[in-house]
Amino acid sequence: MNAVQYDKKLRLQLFIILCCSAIFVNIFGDYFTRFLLSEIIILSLFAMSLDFLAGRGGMISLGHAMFLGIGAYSTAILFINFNIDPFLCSLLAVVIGLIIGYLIGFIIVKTDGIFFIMITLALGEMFHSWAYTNDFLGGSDGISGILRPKLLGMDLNEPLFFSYYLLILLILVYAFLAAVTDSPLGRNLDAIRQNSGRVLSLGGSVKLYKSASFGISAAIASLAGSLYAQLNGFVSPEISHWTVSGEGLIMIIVGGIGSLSGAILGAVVVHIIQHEFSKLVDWWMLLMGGGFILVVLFLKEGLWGLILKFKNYIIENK
Amino acid sequence: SKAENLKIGMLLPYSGAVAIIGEEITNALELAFEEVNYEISGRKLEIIRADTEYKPNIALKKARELIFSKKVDILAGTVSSSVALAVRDLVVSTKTPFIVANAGANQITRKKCSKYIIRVSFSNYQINAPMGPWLANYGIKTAFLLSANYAAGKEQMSAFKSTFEASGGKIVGEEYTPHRKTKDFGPYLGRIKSSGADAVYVFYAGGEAINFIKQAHSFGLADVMKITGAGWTTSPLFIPAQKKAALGFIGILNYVPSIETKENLEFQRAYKEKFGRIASEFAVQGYDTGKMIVEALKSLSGDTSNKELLAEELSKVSIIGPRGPLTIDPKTNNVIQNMYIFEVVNSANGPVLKILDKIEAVKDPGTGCSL
Amino acid sequence: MIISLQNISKSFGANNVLKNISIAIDKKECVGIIGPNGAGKSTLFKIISGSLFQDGGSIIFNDANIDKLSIEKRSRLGISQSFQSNSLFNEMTVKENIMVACSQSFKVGWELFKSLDKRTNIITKSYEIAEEVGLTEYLDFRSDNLSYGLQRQLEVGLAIANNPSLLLLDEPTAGMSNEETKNIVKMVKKLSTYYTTIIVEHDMDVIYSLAKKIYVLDSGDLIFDGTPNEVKNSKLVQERYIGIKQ
Amino acid sequence: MFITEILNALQFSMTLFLLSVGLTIVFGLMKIVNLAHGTLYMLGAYIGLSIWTFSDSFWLAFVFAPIATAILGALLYKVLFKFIQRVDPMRQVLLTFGLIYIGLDSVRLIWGSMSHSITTPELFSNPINIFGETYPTYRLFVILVGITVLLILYFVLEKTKMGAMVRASVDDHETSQMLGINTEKILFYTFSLGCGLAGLAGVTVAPIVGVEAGMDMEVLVLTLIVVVVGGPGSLKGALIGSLLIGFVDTFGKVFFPELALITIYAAMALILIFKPGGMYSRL
Amino acid sequence: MTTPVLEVKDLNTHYGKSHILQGINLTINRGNCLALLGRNGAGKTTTLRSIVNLTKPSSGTIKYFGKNLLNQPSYKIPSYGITLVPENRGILKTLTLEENLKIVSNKNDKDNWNIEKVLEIFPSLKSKYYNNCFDLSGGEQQMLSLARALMLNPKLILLDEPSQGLAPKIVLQIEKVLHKLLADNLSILLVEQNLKLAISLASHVSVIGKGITRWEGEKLDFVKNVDKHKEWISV
Ligand SMILES: Nc1ncnc2c1ncn2[C@@H]1O[C@H](COP(=O)(O)OP(=O)(O)OP(=O)(O)O)[C@@H](O)[C@H]1O
Ligand SMILES: Nc1ncnc2c1ncn2[C@@H]1O[C@H](COP(=O)(O)OP(=O)(O)OP(=O)(O)O)[C@@H](O)[C@H]1O
Ligand SMILES: [Mg+2]
Ligand SMILES: [Mg+2]
Repeated sequence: MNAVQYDKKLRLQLFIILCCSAIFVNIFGDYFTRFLLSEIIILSLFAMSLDFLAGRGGMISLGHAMFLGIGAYSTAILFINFNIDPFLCSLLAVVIGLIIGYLIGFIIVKTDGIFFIMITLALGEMFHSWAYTNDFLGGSDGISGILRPKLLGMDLNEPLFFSYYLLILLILVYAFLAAVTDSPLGRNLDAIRQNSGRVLSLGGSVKLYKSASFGISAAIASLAGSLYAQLNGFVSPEISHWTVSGEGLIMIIVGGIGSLSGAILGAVVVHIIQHEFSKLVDWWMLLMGGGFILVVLFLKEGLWGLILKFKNYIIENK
Repeated sequence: SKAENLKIGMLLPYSGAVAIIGEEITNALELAFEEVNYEISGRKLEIIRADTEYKPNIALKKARELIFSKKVDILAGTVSSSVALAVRDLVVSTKTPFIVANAGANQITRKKCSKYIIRVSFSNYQINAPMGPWLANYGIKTAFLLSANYAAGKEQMSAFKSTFEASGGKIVGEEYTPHRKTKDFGPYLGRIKSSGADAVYVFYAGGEAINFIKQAHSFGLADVMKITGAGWTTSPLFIPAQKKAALGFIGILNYVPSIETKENLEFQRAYKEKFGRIASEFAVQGYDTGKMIVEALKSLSGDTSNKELLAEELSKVSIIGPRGPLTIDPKTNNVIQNMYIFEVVNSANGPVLKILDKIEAVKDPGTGCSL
Repeated sequence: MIISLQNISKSFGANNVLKNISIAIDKKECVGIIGPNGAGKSTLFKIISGSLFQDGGSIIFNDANIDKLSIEKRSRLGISQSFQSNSLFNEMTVKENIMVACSQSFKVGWELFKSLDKRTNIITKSYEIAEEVGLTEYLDFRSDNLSYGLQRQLEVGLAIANNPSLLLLDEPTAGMSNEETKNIVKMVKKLSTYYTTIIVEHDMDVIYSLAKKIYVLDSGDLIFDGTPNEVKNSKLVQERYIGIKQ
Repeated sequence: MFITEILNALQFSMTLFLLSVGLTIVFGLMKIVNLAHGTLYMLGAYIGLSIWTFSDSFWLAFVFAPIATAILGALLYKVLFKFIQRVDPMRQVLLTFGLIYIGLDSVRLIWGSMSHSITTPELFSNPINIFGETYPTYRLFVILVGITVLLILYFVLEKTKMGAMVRASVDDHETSQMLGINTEKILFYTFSLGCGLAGLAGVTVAPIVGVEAGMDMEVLVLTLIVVVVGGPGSLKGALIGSLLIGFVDTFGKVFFPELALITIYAAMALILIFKPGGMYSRL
Repeated sequence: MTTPVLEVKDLNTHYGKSHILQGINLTINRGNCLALLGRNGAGKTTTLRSIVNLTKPSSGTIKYFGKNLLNQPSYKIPSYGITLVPENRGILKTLTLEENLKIVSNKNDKDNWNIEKVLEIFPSLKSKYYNNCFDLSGGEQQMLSLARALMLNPKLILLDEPSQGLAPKIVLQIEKVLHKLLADNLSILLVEQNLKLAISLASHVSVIGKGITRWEGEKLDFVKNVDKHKEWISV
């Protein structure tokens, strides 16, 4: 699987544009737009975690929604059953995601390609089934009554504040992932994706690098899950269904795998289009499907590729 | 000045595998609105459809949009219980009257009840509980329970189990199959057959209902025991596909198409004329939802400015619908309605549901609810 | 003595590829291994580097038994190899290829934050290596756009980027034009003053000018060893490997 | 009861085999990640349904539905898959995901959202008595279809040059062309065959499991599991994988019904942890 | 004068935007071997690939017995009697050695090459006959690749570095086989870094540098003035 070439500057530029438009929407939007914005930011976090995993490490996870679920359920349980402060819940969710992700990663990273896809799918589905039938986790009905944190005297149950809070988290995660992407670990992941045998023979611990990045990615997904639970006030097993992972993958492919900002753009575009199409007609899936096919046929590197082309065009005509 | 439209937000699955139920409910609701030409006291009735995709998180988003952006006056719908529970806190905190048109989770009108939530469909307990004593009386001494492994399935089974055991029956085994993932009941049918029970009591819907009935037939299950259960298993939506395999099934439900009241005959005629098929129990729930909305709005002369009043008015409505007289239980806001016990029998037009018994004015006990 | 192979044997099914091979190599020696195709030379390399495990015998590296060590552990001890068929990072430029390789020997491969492009020590080292293998002009070419010969040069470059104490070169000059072959020979000559090198080659001129000692393998047997001159004059080697021109 | 369960497991295995063999050819041999395989299965069932409704003959449906899906596959190949042959698998995933979406809605638009079923053909309408247990004859027929397909494919792929030529075309299309193989044509026919097999599976099991929108996704996952467990591209792998998953699932449901949801996933995860390339990988 | 087997004029090829071949000219006559020499990256492989249209040339003419080859689909080219033995050897690794040979469709004439005959000249392939090909040693791969090409009974073989990675003894053997083929009136376009081998086989030499034909002529001329070509090949 090819990741797009990195163009650090463009990546940052795009990210800044996206953040600015988010602030704009937040200021001028109504209650629902703010909610939608929050949801999109959370999805962007999830998409970035997948993008890092697939784009850098070449690990395509079709069970990554499991970590959304882990984050969301641990937040719910810590809050409802143990009465822990919501902000702390999110932090703990990240730690739990990191640890579980690393451990799982350690076992499964020796598989590759489709086998990796399938083993993640299997784990994800097992988690989903477990949540679906487990009474402690609320079974198919899930758990409700989850509240958002109060930070620095601000009640994040107010949508305006919550979306700013999410935006700050998005910036932090972006900065973190961008740094990791360019770091030796990031480059080694690139190298592993292209030729893992050679990295081994150069003395790189392929297994360690891969499971570490799986853990990192899981932690971010888990954060997204925790935030999603707080956004909605409830969590249900659907959050960890494999189709959610599938939609995440769609977002990053549409955006352009491996470009981070592209993943966010993909999340924004896919989510908004899906939302709008589904209001328009009952057969919106048909439209979406057609859209995906067009992207594959005409946008080789997704929207990111399009932007790259646009940039080159501008440079050439200068 | 021109009066604003009365907006009814429909929170239903319109895409994917369960879209048929969303369709049925909406169709019939439109029928009810057509009877008043979409107009109440000079205000137009407007239906805004929102596709939940059968997913709680999507539904919650759509509900937010309906409430905050579309500013609907009343929210109606939800097929799935988890969807209803997901939007529960939202409608209560925004004081939006919410008419539950299908979702049957008991808690909606028990622990999680609210004066803004009015259920015109049923509670899972309400449907299945009367079947316990009835079957015991019918001569069934032992039963095997089978349903899909999710909250609704388990609630229905436990409702039946509690009353059946209280009437002296015995459950000899129970099995919960992966929800919406079971295509082949072969592995279960073998066990059920060899359990020696007098009857199997099942609840399935959709493709699972069709497959279960057909496969039970092909394995000759009816030769050794009675096949009984919650009536959706042989809903008019599925009978055309189940065909003869459904014959002999004894079920219980809040509605069967063969009820011979003038309300029902008229309703079935109108539905068939417009949509070309027999209306299912889902359609009836949609129709009654529409009727209740119309009645409540009429008595308020179309004034929806006070949501609390609107919710109160909705819970006071009592109508005679296709399934018989309906009133809302003031203790729980759950509907009080008749239950019909039927058997699938053959007729010139293929299998039909023949009513064996009618149990009147069934309520949900509503434990734990305080409005 | 840096490495000693003791009674190494290996078979794939019924095919005995290596039969009781024992070789000991001194520090900073340059050793050649030759032999007909399929003799087991690459297999021997794979066993030394750890990508295959022997069926019998043991390997002593720097006085320690490394039989059980994985490929990456051996690499970290200083055993580095270039492969017979190119094994590069295809989507990366020449420079990035070498930098990733260097990041291992600098032991920063797992570091999370500071960008690799900002580590001057690694960059300097990469330029040195590029120069050694004659790829300075091609630093910004994607490695899959290089011609085969240039890719061979990079292949060797990756092997030496790992800062090895034992360098295994599997046919480093195959497919290279005379000019590039000369460069590689020059380079290996220089390298072998500070590394121990084992070379497998079919180009006898290369072997003769580099190796102090040559081992000859044939169908898994060590049939001969000696200095280049002894090899040149050996009837056996002539017959089994070099062939006689009519 | 035991015999019934074994027959059930065998029947389920053969259904899985019918489904996965088409996918394993397309995926293992052609390296196309065709997630729309389940959609073709669903279309096979729906087209079968229509033929059966109009002609009242199951056998017409049984013959023509696979042909129709094969033709559909051929069209898809010409307009879409041809262009994504050698691209990055993720883009193939996206494209085929698009097809899944389109398939789902098209089916709803054409056939409505009701669940349907095909009545078992007259010939097999009565159960048969095997060692004192009644067993539906149609299920025996499904087993028979599976075995027949297995034998035919075994002959075509392993005993003739065809199989090797397909693998060669995928392995290195340039070299294959230099050996005079028209790789484009070979891949075209292979793909159509794979799609036809999906359709065959759909129409064959329709009398048992019914016809409804959404049936594609359920089998897709199952099929992928079989292919991966068996090892992509291998006929033997598809067979062993189907038997394994079929038996594990059936007996899992009998002995550990509470775990029914996860038995096959757990089985797959375990197999992949110990055999990261599946049981009989070609690769 | 007889028509040449292959005549290439002013061949130009691009990889994306980079102009790799900028004017290649070559002629091969029946039963002759033309050695194509040049440095790494000069464009030799690209020339061979352009002739069989694996890389699409952007302009120029390619005539095979006077017949235009430009824009012919690659898979048809072997049926005209041309085949390419690529530098990476093109072993089909998921196939067994037997399958690698058997997928070549050949007419089973007595005089033609068939499996028995190729195994005779490459006996070391016999012991690997039923093996999968990914673990063949380098030399074995090269022999298989050549054997497979012969099975097509070509009139013209394009050989990309056939001696690469082969033991000297095998190289001698291959040299012998190629000489015999030449004697049987087969024509060869040979790209080779092993100058000795190239000169032993070739009757003509063509030197390319940076994608342009720099010199073309008889072998003897080339050998006499080797120093003249220093800029484009090293000796
Ligand atoms: N993984 C394997 N499985 C089975 N046989 C193998 C494997 N690897 C190598 N062989 C066989 O072992 C023998 C030795 O192979 P090896 O690659 O070591 O030869 P070599 O001496 O390097 O030859 P060359 O000079 O041609 O590269 C060959 O016959 C080869 O087919
Ligand atoms: N796919 C490609 N994309 C871009 N450039 C390429 C590609 N393949 C080859 N090149 C470039 O084309 C030029 C000629 O390559 P070619 O492989 O024809 O050289 P060659 O003469 O065969 O060299 P060698 O002797 O090393 O095999 C080289 O500079 C190479 O970098
Ligand atoms: Mg070798
Ligand atoms: Mg070349």
